[in-house]
Amino acid sequence: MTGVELILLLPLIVLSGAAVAVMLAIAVRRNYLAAFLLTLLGFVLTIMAVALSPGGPQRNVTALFVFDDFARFFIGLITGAGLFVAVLAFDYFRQQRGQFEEFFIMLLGATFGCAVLVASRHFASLFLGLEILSVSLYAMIAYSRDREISTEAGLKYLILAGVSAAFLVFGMALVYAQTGALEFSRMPYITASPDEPLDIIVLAGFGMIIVGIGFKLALVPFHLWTPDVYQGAPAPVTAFIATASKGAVFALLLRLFAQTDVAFYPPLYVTFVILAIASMLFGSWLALLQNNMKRILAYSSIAHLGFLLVAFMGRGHIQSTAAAFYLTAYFVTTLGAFGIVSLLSPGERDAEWIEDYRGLFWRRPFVAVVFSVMIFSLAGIPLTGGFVGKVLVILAGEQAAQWALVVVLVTASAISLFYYVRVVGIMYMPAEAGGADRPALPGLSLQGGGALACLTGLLVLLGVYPGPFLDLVRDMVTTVYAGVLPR
Amino acid sequence: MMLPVLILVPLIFGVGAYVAARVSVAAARWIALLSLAGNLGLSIYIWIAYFGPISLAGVTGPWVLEWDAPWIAPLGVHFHVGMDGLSLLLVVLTNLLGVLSVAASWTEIEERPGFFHLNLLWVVAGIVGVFLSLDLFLFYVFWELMLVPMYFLIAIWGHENRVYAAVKFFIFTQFSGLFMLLAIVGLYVLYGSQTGGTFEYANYIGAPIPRGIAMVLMLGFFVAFAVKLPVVPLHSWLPDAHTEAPTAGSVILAGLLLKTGAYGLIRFVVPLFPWAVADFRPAAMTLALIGILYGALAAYGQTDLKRLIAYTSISHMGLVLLGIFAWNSLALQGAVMLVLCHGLATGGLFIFAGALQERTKTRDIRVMGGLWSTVPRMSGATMVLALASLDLPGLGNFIGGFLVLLGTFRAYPVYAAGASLGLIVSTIYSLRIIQAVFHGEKTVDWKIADLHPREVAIMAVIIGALIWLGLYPQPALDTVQPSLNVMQQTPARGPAQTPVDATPGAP
Amino acid sequence: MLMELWVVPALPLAGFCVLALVGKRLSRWLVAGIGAGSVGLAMVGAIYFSHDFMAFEPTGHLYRESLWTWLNVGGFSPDIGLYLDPLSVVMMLVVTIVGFLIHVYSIQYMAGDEAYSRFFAYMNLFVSSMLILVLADDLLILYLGWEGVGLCSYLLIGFWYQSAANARAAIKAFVVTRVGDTAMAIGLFLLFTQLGTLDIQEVLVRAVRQWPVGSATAIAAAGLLLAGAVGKSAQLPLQVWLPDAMAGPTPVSALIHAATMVTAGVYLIARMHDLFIIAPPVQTAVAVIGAATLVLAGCSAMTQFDIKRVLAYSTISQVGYMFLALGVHAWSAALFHFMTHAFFKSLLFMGAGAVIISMHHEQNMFKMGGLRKQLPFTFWTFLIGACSLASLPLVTSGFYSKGLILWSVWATGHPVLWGAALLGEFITSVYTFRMVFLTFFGEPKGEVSARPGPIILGPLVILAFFSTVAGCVHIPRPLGHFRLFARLVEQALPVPPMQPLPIATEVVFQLLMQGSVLLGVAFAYVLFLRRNDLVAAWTARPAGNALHRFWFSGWGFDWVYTTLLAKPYVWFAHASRDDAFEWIYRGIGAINRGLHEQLSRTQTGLVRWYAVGIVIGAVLLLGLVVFL
Amino acid sequence: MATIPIHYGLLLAALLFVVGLVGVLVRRNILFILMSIEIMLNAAGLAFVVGGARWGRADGQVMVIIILTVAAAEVAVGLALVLRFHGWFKSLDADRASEMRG
Repeated sequence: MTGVELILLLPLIVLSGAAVAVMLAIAVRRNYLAAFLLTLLGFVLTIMAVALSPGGPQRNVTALFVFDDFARFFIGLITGAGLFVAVLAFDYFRQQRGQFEEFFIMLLGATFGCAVLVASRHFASLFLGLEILSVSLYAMIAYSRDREISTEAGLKYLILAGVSAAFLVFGMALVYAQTGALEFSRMPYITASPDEPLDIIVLAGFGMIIVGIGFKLALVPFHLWTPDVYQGAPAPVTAFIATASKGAVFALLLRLFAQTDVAFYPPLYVTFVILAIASMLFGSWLALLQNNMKRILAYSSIAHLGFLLVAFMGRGHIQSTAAAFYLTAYFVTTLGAFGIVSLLSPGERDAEWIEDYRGLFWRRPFVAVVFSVMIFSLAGIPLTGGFVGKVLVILAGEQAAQWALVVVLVTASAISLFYYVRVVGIMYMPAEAGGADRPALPGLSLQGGGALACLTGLLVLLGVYPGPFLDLVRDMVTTVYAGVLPR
Repeated sequence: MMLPVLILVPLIFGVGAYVAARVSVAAARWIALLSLAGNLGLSIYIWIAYFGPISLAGVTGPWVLEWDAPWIAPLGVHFHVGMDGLSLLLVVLTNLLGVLSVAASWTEIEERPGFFHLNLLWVVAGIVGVFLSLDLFLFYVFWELMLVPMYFLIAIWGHENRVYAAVKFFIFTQFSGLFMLLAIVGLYVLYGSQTGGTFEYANYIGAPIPRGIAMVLMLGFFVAFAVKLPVVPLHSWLPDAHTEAPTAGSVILAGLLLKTGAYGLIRFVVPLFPWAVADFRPAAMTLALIGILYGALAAYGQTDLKRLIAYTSISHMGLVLLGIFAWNSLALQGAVMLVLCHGLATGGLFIFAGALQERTKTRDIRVMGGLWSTVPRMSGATMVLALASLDLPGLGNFIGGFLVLLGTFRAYPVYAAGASLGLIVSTIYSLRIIQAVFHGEKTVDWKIADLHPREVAIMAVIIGALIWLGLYPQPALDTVQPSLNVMQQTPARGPAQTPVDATPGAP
Repeated sequence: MLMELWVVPALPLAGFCVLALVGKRLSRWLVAGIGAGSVGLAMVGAIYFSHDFMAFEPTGHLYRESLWTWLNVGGFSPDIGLYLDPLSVVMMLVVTIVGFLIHVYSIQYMAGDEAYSRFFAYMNLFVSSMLILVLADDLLILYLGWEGVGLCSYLLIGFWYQSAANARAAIKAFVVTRVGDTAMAIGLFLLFTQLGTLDIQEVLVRAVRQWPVGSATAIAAAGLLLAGAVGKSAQLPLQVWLPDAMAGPTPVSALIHAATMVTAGVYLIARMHDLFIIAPPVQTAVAVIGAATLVLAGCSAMTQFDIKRVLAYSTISQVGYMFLALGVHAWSAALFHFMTHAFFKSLLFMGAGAVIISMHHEQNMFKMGGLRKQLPFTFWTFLIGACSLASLPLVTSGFYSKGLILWSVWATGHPVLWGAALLGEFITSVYTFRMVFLTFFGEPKGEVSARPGPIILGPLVILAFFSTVAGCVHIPRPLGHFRLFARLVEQALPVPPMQPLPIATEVVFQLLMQGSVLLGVAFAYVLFLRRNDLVAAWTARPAGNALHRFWFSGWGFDWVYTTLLAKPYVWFAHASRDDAFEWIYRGIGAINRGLHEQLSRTQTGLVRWYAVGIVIGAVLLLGLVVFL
Repeated sequence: MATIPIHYGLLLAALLFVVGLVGVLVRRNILFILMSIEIMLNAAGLAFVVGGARWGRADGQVMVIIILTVAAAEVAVGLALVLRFHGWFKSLDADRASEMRG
């Protein structure tokens, strides 16, 4: 291993090192604040490592990893998400009784798994990263010991993730058995020409890989776990699942199908189209009259992943840029939304029912405005990042001549408007007289408010002046195509 | 630099009003009023300076004022605003109605006045932005942006069924707007590379778009504008929204928001897709006819005063649609005049309805009647407004309606003759307003106050403007004419275009 | 000198503005002064300008005055301008003189009304609009005045708005005339589209140049204008609004619904005569409509109880005469009758008004009677008006004007129409003297509460004078052949194409007409003064009763319109109250809600079911991948 | 070894996978569900072995070891969760856990 490779690996090293450091610190002395601060430090150092690492296209480290700009971008994004989740979790668990220092180890571990996923160029590292992420998540989801639903959610996720991992790994095995390739880059030219049909076992293998990935991304019909897990998990963990976990898997999907041509063989292509359409529509319909905020956000995340798939439906700079930008906006938005749910949660339960938010604007204007901005971004209203993201996705879809998909996208957006507007509306209603029996929602801490303000600022910046960031995204993300011969 | 100021002033002072309301409610109202009045002054100054006898404008192009700055460079989006006669008049109207609606809600809005004025001013800003945008992307941004504060205006300060109405309004307009977004992006994707990869509106005029694609893209735009206008099967949101909105909301909705639809059709749909418009014309004109008659019919059947007025808007906007699709200078000028005057007259009617509701706490005309002697000033003012809406000569609406019909008749006599029935049905519903509220026997012995001086001033401004536009509309017509000329010439520029204006003229 | 003609319509308009804005704060005398004074000044102006016009004889017998360009768009540039020729001189004079007298009359007649200033405001606005109508240089301005008078008619019919019936009558008047107005508007579109202008003189010149006689376009254009005229002048089939319009105060009926506004249609046709000449079928239609209307309305007039409704039907009938005259190209005869009719009909209305206020606002003639003694002044003036209406020979103006019409009809070769007109003469004198006998003769049935004061009687006397002598401006050949009026009018209107018939024939026809008139008077005398039982017996029979009811209800037009148009419209309107299109969107909403509920059911919460979901998805996906 | 066609091996692996899958679906006891998942993972391992044998490379076998390791980690966490589950529900019936739905 050369020095350059070591530097390239630095983000992973720092992340895992931080996990170990937190563990050791806890072993020495239990201190919630210290564990939190160490975690923060770990995340910040990781981000610095990402920023400082040389980057560029095709920075392979061993057969397993590649630290090109694409990976750097997504590691940075995911680490950022981890950082915000840490801040949220710090406030969230402070409200509860018990010892929560170990949570941060899990968080760092899960983030590490995500980073591995994003940087992997090999089935082995893919699987490892995925499992590191999953195992950490099992524990994180079930972390609120005194809540029944937390355990229930953890167990559901455990079983279903296990099944899906089995699908994934079996699919890999099929592909391997037929092609002998475990590295993505060795798979592009499985057939001599695109007209020639692909070997059926390879196709089946990729099909099963899609099942595994589809589960993680909560695409319809692999989405059934989403609302239950979102609801049962502690709010910061939900935020992490919705963002970092999905983002990492999506990045992996992008890389896998950027390096291989497989996705554009008609059968798989059609599959993706169907998955996208089903996810967009079903997600929106499921959320329509839902009263639980976390479940609404769960269903809406299903729809949003469907939107993302629209951008995925072409292979070009516009598509990958659109996807990355959309994902970024979605990260910021989702973190903000779950952040509010998390920060407003009193110790004994989560602030998850929309009735909790009735009249919020008149009591807590700042929080309500932040939440409104987040919801508007989810709904794709201008001057938020979500809007620019949606425009880019439509652009990408139309560029790929996916007219049916964009029309479905628009329709699903319209359906989803109903529940977004409902949530916003509730916040601006006058608080009802009988609302006194609900426990008061806790106030914001400095760091919590700061995090929210920061996210809002980011979101508005992405919406109002997205140009520079767009350039950055395009330059970084398109490195994923480096080394792939155009076909 | 004046154009961004026109947009920024309400935005900034909206926040100002919100902050000020924490200290003093009156301060918030005055800030809102004065900022909009300032804006109005600025726009009138522009009018006089650039369209008056001694014009500051150079001879180049239709845009007397322009401001351009790159915005989202990677996509070629510019913050490009420009003003010609058409947008100028609409901006003047916007600011005028803005001032009037602030004044009209002076005593109506007691709750949360700060946030109210914030929303009100932001709607105005959004609408001004819509009228000024020359970049399709920017246009869409403003288009969507004005909906959000409007949603709040309805949902927070509306009447009984406000949440339903607000959500309906929001979904209808957003959904249709998304189709426009598809069309805008479609234009960009398909023809952007040939025009330098921008969203610049002017660049797409005369683009060689094949017929089929042009029709699809045109329909994308049309749907968005048709919902706003509204065209009949898509009008369902309007009665609810108008009825439930607070007075200022209704005024802005009827007076301005609907006009953005008309503006969009004039500015974008026809110049961008002349061919497709020609193909679509029979359908659009039929829809217009249905709208004129159905709106009037449904208006007559209402018992809720604001709902009644709302349906009259549908009828009038059908006439506007007819005029736009007839696309000759007479009909277009008529449509613009109608847009202006309908904004004033219907805005005035909603102010009246709001004032009445504030006093009687009801909008049900079945319990009204015989109010003339109780509120003579209100009655007289409403009478004039009702007469305006039945196209009485001497008031501005007549000029608009007459020109639309005249222009349409030149090219499509059958449609014009059908639309002329609108003159009869509009009489029926307009007189019903008067009869039900002011005439007849008193069903309930209302003891209510007549218009206050503030309200009298509002009505005086509206009526004065209507009479002015009715008797000497030439300044307005002259202001619009150059931009209409430009738009009517544009089809000739494109290589694959055929002229749209197939006016037979005299045989 | 002829200039600043605009002052004439502007004066009443100024009066309106003052009264409308500050009228409530002014004293009653000031209101009356402004209201009547502004019209009086307009009258002075009108007389002055007319004198000038006749004295200076401007070139081409016309004077134009352009104030400003109303609008100028795409070749459409109507001027706001005034046009004075003998035709409009006559109209202007009649409007201002009669208008002024009625205003004076109203000072006392309306004295007790709380909305005194509103009344005068509306009346002033009316006079102004009417003057704009008759002085208009351009069809668009004419349309402005046209709609303006319609508006004032609406406002004044519904003046006593507290009664829902009055308000309904007002709406009916407005809507029915608007139907005609709409046709007229379409006519204007057609004219402009084909001829490229709406300037009246230019339209006529170009029409004659462009269109051959009988061309379809000309017929269409003239027909559409005719529809407008029919609506405004309450001719068949749009006459239904006028009887109900009597809900307004009596001076209003006198001014608007007798003397001036209802003759706007006559004016329009006369003004556009060149257009009608090149559309012979329309011209015939005008005559036929006139003849039919005069007979039908006359029959209805014979059956009414309400004195004002008798006069209303009579107005319809008399305007029918004018239409008949127009239809046979007897332009000056129509205009002549318009003038005399304005005098005697407003006299009759004002007399009836005097009776009505004397009788506690009683309008039913059967509850009056014997008023000859109690209200002598009123009686005599009313009688003069009635004689003129019935055109009793020699001393009444109606004799001359209607005689001219009948003679013109015959002389232009329309014997059938002439027969109808003659029948109309008979009917006219029957209902006129029925009214006189029932009201002023016989036994007194009610008591007289108040006697009309001098301000009411003054205008009556003046109008009685005019009703008597106005006929002298045109005296037929057998009696001296004095053609002052016709000579004046023929400067603007063509001479009717009369056959040169010997004077003896004219004498014979005059006698025939007089015979029918006198027969009618006798008939009325017998039936309504001597043998009341005959009428009662006749109407008691089924056939008689049916006919009576049929005539009484105005030949069932109201019933037809109500059943075929008004009721379905109202029904549809009420059906549309909850917008039918709403159901589409409710349906869409319900579909989405249903989908939400069905899909929510798949979220069972059972982990094994979720695994089944994954498996099903996987199977479908693999099936797709493998078999596609 | 090479005499056994590769498809037989894959078929066997697939059968094993389906057995595990059916186990997940039909068993209600959480322990058995976890075991069935192990079977599915091992089926994948078998397929890797078959593939490795076909291409004569070691990376297939390496994958098996990774799978085994990961499965062990997963089971460790899984069993801890099962304990907690039992603590709440006093049962190992997976169907008891249906607090959240809709």
